Amino acid sequence: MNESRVFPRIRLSIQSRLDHVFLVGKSAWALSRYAGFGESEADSIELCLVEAVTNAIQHGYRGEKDHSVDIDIILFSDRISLVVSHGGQGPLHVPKEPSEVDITDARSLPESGMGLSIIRRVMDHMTYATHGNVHVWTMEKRRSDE
Amino acid sequence: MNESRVFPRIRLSIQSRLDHVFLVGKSAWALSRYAGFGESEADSIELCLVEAVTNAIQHGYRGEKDHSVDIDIILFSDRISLVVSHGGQGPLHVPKEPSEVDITDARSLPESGMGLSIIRRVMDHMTYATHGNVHVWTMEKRRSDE
Amino acid sequence: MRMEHTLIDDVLVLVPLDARIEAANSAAFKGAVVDWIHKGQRKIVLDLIHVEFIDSSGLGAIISSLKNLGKDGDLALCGLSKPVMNLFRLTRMQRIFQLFESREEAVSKLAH
Amino acid sequence: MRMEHTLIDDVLVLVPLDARIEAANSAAFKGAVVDWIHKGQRKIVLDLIHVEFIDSSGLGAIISSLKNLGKDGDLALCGLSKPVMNLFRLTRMQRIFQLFESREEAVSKLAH
Ligand SMILES: Nc1ncnc2c1ncn2[C@@H]1O[C@H](COP(=O)(O)OP(=O)(O)O)[C@@H](O)[C@H]1O
Ligand SMILES: Nc1ncnc2c1ncn2[C@@H]1O[C@H](COP(=O)(O)OP(=O)(O)O)[C@@H](O)[C@H]1O
Repeated sequence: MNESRVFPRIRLSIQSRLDHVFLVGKSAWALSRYAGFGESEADSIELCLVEAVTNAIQHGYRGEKDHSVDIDIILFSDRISLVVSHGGQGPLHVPKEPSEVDITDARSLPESGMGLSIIRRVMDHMTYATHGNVHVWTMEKRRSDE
Repeated sequence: MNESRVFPRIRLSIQSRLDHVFLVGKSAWALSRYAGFGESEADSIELCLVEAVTNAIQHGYRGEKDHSVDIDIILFSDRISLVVSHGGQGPLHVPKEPSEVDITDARSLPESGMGLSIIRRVMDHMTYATHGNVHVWTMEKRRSDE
Repeated sequence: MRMEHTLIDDVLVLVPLDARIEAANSAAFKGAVVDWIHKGQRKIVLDLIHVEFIDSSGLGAIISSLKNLGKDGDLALCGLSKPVMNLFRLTRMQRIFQLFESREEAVSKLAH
Repeated sequence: MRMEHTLIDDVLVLVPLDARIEAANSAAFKGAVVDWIHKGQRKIVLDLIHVEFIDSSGLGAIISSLKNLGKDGDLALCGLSKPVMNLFRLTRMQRIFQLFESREEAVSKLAH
């Protein structure tokens, strides 16, 4: 082979509708499994992508339904990369890891704001970048050696 | 609910590379399963999509790798629709169903040209249309009632 | 949000029928549960047997139900699929909630 | 195309290691099998145990192998996964090929 390896890459695009987010979740699950991730890792990857795409719709597009969210999935030899892009509002700031929850007091439990901390827990990397009007969240997870 | 139902719809895009076709196959399998198709039906749907996308690359783009193939998948309430679009060469004609193979003579067995007949056997509808420079193959399969 | 319910003595068993509880339907889910609480229901078993996936907003809705029940209420969950259990582990929420394999165990825990 | 081989008396067992035989690798697959035939191998068992998916061009490569073996050759297949069996049924090719559950059955059919 003469050419350098081109890693398998697919773009998924959906309308900015919360009731269509499952489509990218299910696709990412199947691709993760094929790329060699275990079932529970694929579950976690699906979850993170659903969180990131939901954020793009709810925060990026403020719930407006007629925009588009693009997800690029790249299967590197050692890791999977999921890149969520939207053309809506960027974050004012990317929240840091929230402080530990006091589990002795049910009233203090969070009812929202858990999305990014799930992503941080599952993924090896998460970065946010803006390119012109496009806001890009990149998440990467390494495949654990068998 | 005030608005009319918007059926779940996702666009998958890959480069025109044969070694990336599995990405759309795997995604379509997972979406078919979620839409209520059985395992063997999902296997058949994956196969048909792989055949159609392979045709787009081999015949539409003559094997050139730097183009893009788009696949729209729509989950209607009673059926799945898979729409493969490419901007390459259209078919000179869409071959009709080939004549039955003479299975008593191994030498007469086909080594190619089976893709479209598989699609015709699995799918309830297959249509070809051209919109400007874009060639569009649409395949539909109804969900059998449980 | 499609949801079945059964009353076993003073324990209400709620069975969401949708395969996913996520941002698209978590508000409707929360509304349905909180309605029961506002009607005076104090012991609730949430049977997640049909649920294949929950995201953080679905989890937020379950947490909200727990808070709405308050100190004199009781909530137990059962029928957690692997992806759902995975979410509870990732968020450490398996330490907060009473989780059971079967509906029977969950009901009998709340009944006495 | 990664492929293992084992010779059992005069029967060659070929075991493709890729999960898919499709347009991307079917020519390489066909080349590897036909090489064995040109070297004089006449009895071949194709063990598809690791293959999860075959498309029409992969099937075409298998058909081509059968043709290359000719009248004095013999080909048997085993280890067909559900999706692969589905392809053989859809194309009626399960009537053409000798299909076996296990490698042992396939080898013993060709051996005598
Ligand atoms: N795509 C995005 N566009 C704009 N803001 C975002 C985006 N993603 C996340 N944010 C910001 O990050 C915050 C935390 O997100 P998250 O942890 O998912 O919690 P939640 O969405 O429940 O508020 C959001 O409240 C928002 O301010
Ligand atoms: N996307 C396409 N663009 C151009 N021609 C096509 C396309 N799809 C199918 N064809 C035509 O249909 C024929 C039959 O396709 P198929 O049954 O898949 O067999 P094969 O690809 O093995 O030749 C092709 O040989 C080609 O002439």
